[in-house]
Amino acid sequence: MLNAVFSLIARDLRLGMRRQADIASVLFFFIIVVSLFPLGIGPEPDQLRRLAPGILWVAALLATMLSLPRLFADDHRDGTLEQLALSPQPLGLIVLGKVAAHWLVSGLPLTLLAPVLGLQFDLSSEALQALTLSLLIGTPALSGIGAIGAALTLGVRGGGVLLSLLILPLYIPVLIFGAGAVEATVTGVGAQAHLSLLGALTLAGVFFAPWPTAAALRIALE
Amino acid sequence: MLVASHLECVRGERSLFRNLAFRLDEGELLYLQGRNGSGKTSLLRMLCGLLPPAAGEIRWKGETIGRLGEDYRRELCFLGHLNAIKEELTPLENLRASAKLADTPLDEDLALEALETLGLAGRADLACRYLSQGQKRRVALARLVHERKSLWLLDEPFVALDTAAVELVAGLIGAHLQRGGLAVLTTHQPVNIPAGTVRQLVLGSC
Amino acid sequence: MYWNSLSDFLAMGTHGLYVWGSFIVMALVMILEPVLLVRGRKQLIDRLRRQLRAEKLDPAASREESH
Amino acid sequence: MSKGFNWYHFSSPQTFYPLAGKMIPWFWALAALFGIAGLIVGFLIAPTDAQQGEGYRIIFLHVPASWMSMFIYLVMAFWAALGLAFNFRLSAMMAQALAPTGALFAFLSLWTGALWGKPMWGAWWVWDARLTSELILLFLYVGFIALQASIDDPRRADKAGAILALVGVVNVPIIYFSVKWWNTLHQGSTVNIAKSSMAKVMLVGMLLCALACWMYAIAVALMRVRKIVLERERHTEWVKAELAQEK
Repeated sequence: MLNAVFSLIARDLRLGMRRQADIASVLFFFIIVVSLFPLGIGPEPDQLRRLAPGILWVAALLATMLSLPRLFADDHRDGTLEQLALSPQPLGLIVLGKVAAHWLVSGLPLTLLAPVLGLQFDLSSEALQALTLSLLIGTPALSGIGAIGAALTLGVRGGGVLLSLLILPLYIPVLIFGAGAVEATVTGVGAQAHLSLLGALTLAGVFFAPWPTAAALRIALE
Repeated sequence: MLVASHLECVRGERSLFRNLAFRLDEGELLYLQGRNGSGKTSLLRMLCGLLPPAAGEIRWKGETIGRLGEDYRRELCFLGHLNAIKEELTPLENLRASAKLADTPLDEDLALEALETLGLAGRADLACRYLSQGQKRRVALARLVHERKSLWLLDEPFVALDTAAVELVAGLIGAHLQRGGLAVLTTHQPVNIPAGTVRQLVLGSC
Repeated sequence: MYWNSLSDFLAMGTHGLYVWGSFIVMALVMILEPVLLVRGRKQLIDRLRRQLRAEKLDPAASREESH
Repeated sequence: MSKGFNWYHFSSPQTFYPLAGKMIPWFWALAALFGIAGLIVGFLIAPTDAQQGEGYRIIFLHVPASWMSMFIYLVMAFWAALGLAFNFRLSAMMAQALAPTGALFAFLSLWTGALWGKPMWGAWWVWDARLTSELILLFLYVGFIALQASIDDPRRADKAGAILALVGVVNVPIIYFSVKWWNTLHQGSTVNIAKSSMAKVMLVGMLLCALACWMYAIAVALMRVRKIVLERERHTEWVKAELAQEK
């Protein structure tokens, strides 16, 4: 059962490697959005330092959402999604594999890139650590919850915009605890509470979200 | 043994067929005939559990396929209009990936052998994007060479194939039926399948 | 009766704008919604009737169109 | 089909349609009755509030609207779950009929909240936990309506909407908790203040207004669900008969 899911993740990663453009577009979107804010807000370091966690987290969230429609759309178009639904594995597990592959291709690169961009905002080293840790814990939840929206809007016209309309409200707790964790570290309050709640959200996003996603996929395949 | 009773399919507000029933035993082939839009594909999708019927039920070995769930899907091989292959992957990678997902053991040599029987020997390591429509269909059909699932649901398997390939696939289906497998087939070209009893089901009339 | 004159009532002790602002919008919404619904219902019935008539006159065409 | 227990007959659109038609006037009457009583108590009888002056009277509109926006979302999720579990088309239609009214109440709650916030806190919009959660609830409503509007096949729209409503209803407490955690300048929720500082008459006024909004919501939802039933069942004989003798 599990090696089938791992083979699915391997297949998706190989596909991801073959289509570099998809990964690159997510990363460049993240870089561009983050670099826009100083131009809008102004160059004063202390102001940027204060806004940095929120900006970086919102940009990461939007970048993840950018790559969500493709999560199931390609498989739906070429018929592999039908085969996935008809495989002997429970569909929820298959979705978990797709979500993991999506996180490896979008969430993880964003997390590794964030500290580099944090330097643009003159963040202290401990803030950068907190930022990376919170993104590492939080981005899987973004993929897991986002998969629900991707499945619901599969093959629906105006899917991309609709997806963000459905998913952004559900992303708010992750954003609050994620950005809050960085801010708590910077102000010395300590981010233990934020990170543990973020971890809880991620567990929910990764272990509970696949079941509504699977149900939505079954409906889309009808 | 596959039994369907009182099946009804509704598309939009129109019901394509109503009170459809049939019974299929080991080693038997069911031909689905009917003009376009008569619900052949919908019936196939119902049989594999993708499309829930508006009315009626489908039983596999006495149990409804809804309750069987994964156990039913373990014995099912479905081939739709779409080839279900990834354009960026090579035929070999496609074959092995779908085999792993379907829990059918398929190592490198068996996969290459399957591709060779389908006349794709030279193209095993070429991304499917560069293959012709007919060749892509063969990659999709290559699964059937080593497929040991007992129920085959094939939607227009012969489309975009030349006569040699059609005979080859017909042979594969015949072998499957000889092994006691069941098959439900929709096709427009008249093809003789070397198999035991062949049942006919014409849609669109009732 | 708490108020001793209409003008006091309308003034709402300097908060008149806010109280009546929220009251009017809420009243407006709770009147417009049903009114629009009734109008929508009439339009729907007319449309369905027209489709029905079209179906009687030319059954084949309308079946194709609604398919 | 299902085991045919008797209320399945009741929940078929054909029997429900005329029944709803008869009930609607009663709910309108109740809504008007409670509404007038509530407004009389709230605006005419209730004394002024020590700190907030006359502006506090907006809670007779704001709190019922907030309650209704939350309550309707729960009822919507309930009908959606029922529709998903038992495949009752009517309950899915009910969920679709409730969404716009719920969204309007969420908007009204925000509007009255802003107009109440200006004299009390000095700003049209305050990032108070309850107002922020109300804004997010409005987004959830708009998402539900947008999803159902963009899917053509009614059956898929129902099921997709049902899943979104259920996912949403699970997330509402999480969102509220996280917004409350995020917000430090939290002004205690008026209702529990109400029990301590609000005079009995104010509480009565608010409950009457809430009942009025509830009756109103039922009446409007029934009207809209009848419209949806007509639209969806247009090919059935009973709708054609209904259309023929409709005035």
